[in-house]
Amino acid sequence: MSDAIGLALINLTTPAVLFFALGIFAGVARSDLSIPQAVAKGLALYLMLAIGFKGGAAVAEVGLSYTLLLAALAGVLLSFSLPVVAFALLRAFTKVDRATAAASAAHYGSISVVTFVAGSEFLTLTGLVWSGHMVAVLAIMETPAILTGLWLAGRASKGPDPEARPELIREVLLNGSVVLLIGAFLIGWASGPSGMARLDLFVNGLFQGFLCLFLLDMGLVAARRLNGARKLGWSGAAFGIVMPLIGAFAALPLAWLIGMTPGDAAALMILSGSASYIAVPAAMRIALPEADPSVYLTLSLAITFPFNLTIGIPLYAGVASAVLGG
Amino acid sequence: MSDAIGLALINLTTPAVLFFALGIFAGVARSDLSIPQAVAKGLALYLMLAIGFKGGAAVAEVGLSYTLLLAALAGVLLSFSLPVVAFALLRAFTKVDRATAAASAAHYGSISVVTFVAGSEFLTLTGLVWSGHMVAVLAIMETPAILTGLWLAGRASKGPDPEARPELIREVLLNGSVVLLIGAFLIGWASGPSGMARLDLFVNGLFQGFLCLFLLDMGLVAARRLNGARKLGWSGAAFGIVMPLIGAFAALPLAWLIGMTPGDAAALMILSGSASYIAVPAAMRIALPEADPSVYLTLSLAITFPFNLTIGIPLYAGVASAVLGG
Amino acid sequence: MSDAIGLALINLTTPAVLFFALGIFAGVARSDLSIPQAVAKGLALYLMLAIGFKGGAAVAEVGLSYTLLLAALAGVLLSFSLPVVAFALLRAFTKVDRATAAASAAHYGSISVVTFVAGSEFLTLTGLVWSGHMVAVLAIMETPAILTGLWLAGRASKGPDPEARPELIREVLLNGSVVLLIGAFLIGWASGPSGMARLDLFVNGLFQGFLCLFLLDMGLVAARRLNGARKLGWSGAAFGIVMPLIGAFAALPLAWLIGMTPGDAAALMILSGSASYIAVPAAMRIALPEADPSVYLTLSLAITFPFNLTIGIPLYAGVASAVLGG
Amino acid sequence: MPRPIRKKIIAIVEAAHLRRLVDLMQGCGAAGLTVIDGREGYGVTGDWTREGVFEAVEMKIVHTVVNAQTADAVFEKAEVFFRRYPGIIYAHDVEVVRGERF
Amino acid sequence: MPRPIRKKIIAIVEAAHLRRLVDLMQGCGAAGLTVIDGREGYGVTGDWTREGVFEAVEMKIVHTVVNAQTADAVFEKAEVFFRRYPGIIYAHDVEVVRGERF
Amino acid sequence: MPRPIRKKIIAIVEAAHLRRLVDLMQGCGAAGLTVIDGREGYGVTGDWTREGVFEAVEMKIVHTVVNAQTADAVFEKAEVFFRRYPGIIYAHDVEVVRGERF
Ligand SMILES: Nc1ncnc2c1ncn2[C@@H]1O[C@H](COP(=O)(O)O)[C@@H](O)[C@H]1O
Ligand SMILES: Nc1ncnc2c1ncn2[C@@H]1O[C@H](COP(=O)(O)O)[C@@H](O)[C@H]1O
Ligand SMILES: Nc1ncnc2c1ncn2[C@@H]1O[C@H](COP(=O)(O)O)[C@@H](O)[C@H]1O
Ligand code: NA
Ligand code: NA
Ligand code: NA
Repeated sequence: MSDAIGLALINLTTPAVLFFALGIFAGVARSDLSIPQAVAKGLALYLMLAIGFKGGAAVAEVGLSYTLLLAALAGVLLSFSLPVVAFALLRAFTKVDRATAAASAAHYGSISVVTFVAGSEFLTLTGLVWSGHMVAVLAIMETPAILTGLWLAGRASKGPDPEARPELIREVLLNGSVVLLIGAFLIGWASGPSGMARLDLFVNGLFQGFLCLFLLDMGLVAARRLNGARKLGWSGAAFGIVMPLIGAFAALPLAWLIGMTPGDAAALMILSGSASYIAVPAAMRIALPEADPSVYLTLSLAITFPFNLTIGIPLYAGVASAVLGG
Repeated sequence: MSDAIGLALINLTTPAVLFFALGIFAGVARSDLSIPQAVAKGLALYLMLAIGFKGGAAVAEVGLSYTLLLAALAGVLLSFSLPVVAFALLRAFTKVDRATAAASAAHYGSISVVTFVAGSEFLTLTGLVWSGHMVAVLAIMETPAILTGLWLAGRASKGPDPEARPELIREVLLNGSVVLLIGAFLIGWASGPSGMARLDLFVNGLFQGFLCLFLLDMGLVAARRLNGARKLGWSGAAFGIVMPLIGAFAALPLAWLIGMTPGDAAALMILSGSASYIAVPAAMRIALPEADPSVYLTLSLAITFPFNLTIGIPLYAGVASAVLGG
Repeated sequence: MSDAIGLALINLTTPAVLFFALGIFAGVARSDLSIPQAVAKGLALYLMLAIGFKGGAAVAEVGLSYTLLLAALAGVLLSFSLPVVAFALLRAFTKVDRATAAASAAHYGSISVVTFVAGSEFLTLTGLVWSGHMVAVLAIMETPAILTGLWLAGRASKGPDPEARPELIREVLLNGSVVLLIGAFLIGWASGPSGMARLDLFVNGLFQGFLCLFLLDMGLVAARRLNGARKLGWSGAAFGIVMPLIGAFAALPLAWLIGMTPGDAAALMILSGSASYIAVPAAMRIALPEADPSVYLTLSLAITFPFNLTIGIPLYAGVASAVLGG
Repeated sequence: MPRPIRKKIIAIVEAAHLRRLVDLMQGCGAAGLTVIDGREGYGVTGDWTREGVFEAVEMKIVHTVVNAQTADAVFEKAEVFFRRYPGIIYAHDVEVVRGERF
Repeated sequence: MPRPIRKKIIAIVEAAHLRRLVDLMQGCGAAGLTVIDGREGYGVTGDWTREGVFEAVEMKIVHTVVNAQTADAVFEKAEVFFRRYPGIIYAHDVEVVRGERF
Repeated sequence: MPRPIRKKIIAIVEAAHLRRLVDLMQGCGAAGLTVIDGREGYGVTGDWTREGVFEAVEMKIVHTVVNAQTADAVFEKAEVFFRRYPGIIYAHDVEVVRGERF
């Protein structure tokens, strides 16, 4: 117990989390602090490139085992199925319409790269070792949830515009963040230790700094989204906290079943508990324009992300190492 | 004497100052060299984050003493009072109207972050130790001058638009650069040496490089502002050089009075001698639209900043260590 | 022979080349991966600043010899004369009109900074030492080709708009990339080893990483330009591969004549074989609006650049060290 | 000398649906078209601003100068389009040179 | 079929005063509004360009399509506004669809 | 109260030729002018988009509100300009306040 609190405190005083808090403060206080969009996108590209490359380089060092396959299967299963749970909860306990509920549900099956990035830094900080191949799992989990979301929506609404279909398919298969993550992973793998030697400073030395700057921006954006929270009501806000817990704890038995290490299990819990805010919203705008983006963006950015960043990550790590660490 | 010239020469051959000169050259020669605005803003955010964090981390290491309080008091006093001097000089010796004189005066009470950044690098280079808490003083000095400026203007002009008041107050209290500087300072303090260990490469290793790139942009911008110098006339241009000297040398007795180290005294002189070019212009556009921005931006960016960067900084450092170094 | 293949393979598995390939893939597959223009420009500025500074710092260390003069003369000669060859080939074997042929030809006399950057990294990787002053040669070679291109065009078309002349002259003499390269070179030289010590992490530690990100963007842009390749036809595409070979191999005897080291000879071959895609297109848009930009941009960006990056660089390096390596 | 009159059509559309609107206009015969980035705004479906990494809800401004016949075709199809997607479309007359271009 | 006619109002305003102009328009009943970044320009108070870190003197372009009544209200208030602040405001008729939106 | 009528001229021009077009307009007496960045587009000379490091083929949107006389002068010169360079120019009437400014 006190251990868990210790972990949580360590997490809360990392510069990255504190810069997120600073962003939230500045946004809520309506300071004119702002980060140009091009810079925010550049930082996001950097984080994806770096985490992908590092994952691949780690795989190049320890080799790939069949555990990646099992982990990927678990990830895909979670990504496909969690939206069903999320949809049921949203329809049962909140007043959001079917299309919006389906779109929101898809976010919770998918993952958030930055949550994973922050989480993996936390794991490393606390000595929990995770495998590089979890980065591939991260990329693989991004999009299955979109299909479930569309299926949930399609049973009622008019469904996606047929003319939007080619674009939608491209969005699902060739989403920029998936392409960059997988690409950087493969490059890290292919170029191995010698590649890592040349990019070490870039992908490791700078990582914390760029993450701080990016989280400052996330805080600013999340704060502006908080206005949308009123529309959600208490039940909606509660969903944004309960659903990541469900996602994370649904991952635990799977992780145990396939014999994951505590570190990998914690990583899978973090992925499963996180909610997308890049790939899925983009696909949902294309496919389900009826769904209200202020609902799903507020849920994902302004409620679930801060929850995971501050409480979720240390909690999942603590549980994973308590349950599987023995 | 030869020592001072030696210092000045060291300063003039640092890459940062040379890149500023390159920017001035490219701008004056009307080269198409240019730095995207988003990149310039990103660099400014980086510099503020880094200097704030480093200051806080330094405080975490050596502890906070009551000297911060005294330094802050001195800073606030200077920020409040220097605009009165500046205003009187501008009205006496130049032809600028009252509103423009008041707005310009406010710039000279406030501070320039980049001047401080360049100055602090110079101090470190020449072995003059300055305290991390001077970063807090920097942030505290940003805005008092705005109030004096408004008071000076208000006695004559119609004064700020009442509908602009809420925005103006926010600008004064929650100006982006103040929030980021203070926030990063507190984060550096809170996360201490372990935080510093993780961000070291980012806030220290890259600092010089990003500063060079930023100063290149400052040079380009300043060069374009030089056109505005004709409007100022000789007396106006002279003001842009005399006023920083007055500001810096007004800080010296205060520094002596409160027993500052030579390094801190030099830092206070640099702050006091520098003129704002982000926070104050923004506030002045809101509060005093009658004031001519081409006057105060030219003064601050194209005259005072280059003067301080090349001559002022080594001069103040030399004087502080000669007078207080004994 | 097997050595050359070995070199080529080393080149093809460097992260930088692989990220370029990733960009090409994402672009061709029409992924929505994209890099904000401001970030791309910021990266280009960084690469020019860093390569210029490193070159100057190297010169500061080993001193400048008359060989720079000879190398510069060779470079200027190549830059002036290669467009004549290119123009003749384009007019003889493709159907592009005179203005477009002249504009394209100018690109091949000039140089590509990123090709040089990637090439110099490759040389360093394979142990071929090149002199810092080749960076000055790079900058000097940028613009003579523009004059030849205009002369080739002027004999037929109406020639540049007289009102565009001042702008054109500025573009030739004060082109942003030339100013930054030469400026950073001089700064690196002036600030010497002590300057290098302070910027080391920035210009060396980060170099590979920023180059990867930039090449990812180059890949995306090149892929979109590939559409234009159809317009070129087979003969046009072949020109894009034959011409760099001609350029590179024209540099070899000159390099031998002036007694260059194998490393410097390889660098000169890379320069001579590369085609401009920043300075020259900008000048050509101003001077020859009749020339079709989709022809010269496709040639330079989508054919010659990828060829040089993957095959040309190791080939030139292999040949230079075989022929001159003693 | 009176200049020829054409129609300028302006549409404001979400980035996520831009590609389709451009195709629609090109399909109706628009010989040229220019897109501009929006910065911020509000409408009946709420407000938005350019920020962060998520672009899909930002608005783009599409404008095309066309002849009357193309304008009618665009309007007809766009009405259906904007029944489903957020945004607006409107038009007005403009005087042009080189009227045969449009 | 003739399309309903509304007024499009365009204002060019300094970034420093944008927020207030938007509030003014919204206060007059504008149901929607879009802001665009300017790049550079000049006017009676001098010239400007987007550069460096200082944004307050950059210009933003605000545009809103409204009915005639709202247009009059906006113009009345904006005239006072632009007497003090740099920038211009002007309007013209446009044909719209879904006229009830404006 | 009827508002004074002026002409708004809009030109779309390549970044490489922007400076000259602005000078041309200023030379004709335009008292103010605003430039906006384009994002993407197509026309008879092909398509373009803002990307990479090469800016010269991007389009800028220039707009200026002027009196009728200045408008004629601009059109006359611009017609020659756009015969050589890619882009378009067109105009329409607008209602303004402070009519003496233009
Ligand atoms: N009347 C209007 N005038 C200008 N822009 C509008 C107007 N109505 C809507 N918009 C723009 O179109 C976007 C979507 O509109 P809406 O479908 O009303 O939410 C808004 O966020 C505005 O940027
Ligand atoms: N006649 C005009 N046409 C287009 N834009 C203008 C005009 N007059 C002023 N502007 C824009 O509004 C800004 C401020 O105008 P001013 O108040 O005249 O200095 C200028 O810098 C231009 O960007
Ligand atoms: N009819 C049009 N409507 C709107 N923009 C156009 C039109 N024609 C051309 N443009 C813009 O002007 C650029 C150059 O046009 P063009 O000279 O036709 O290639 C195009 O790429 C478009 O951005
Ligand atoms: Na999830
Ligand atoms: Na000061
Ligand atoms: Na060449």
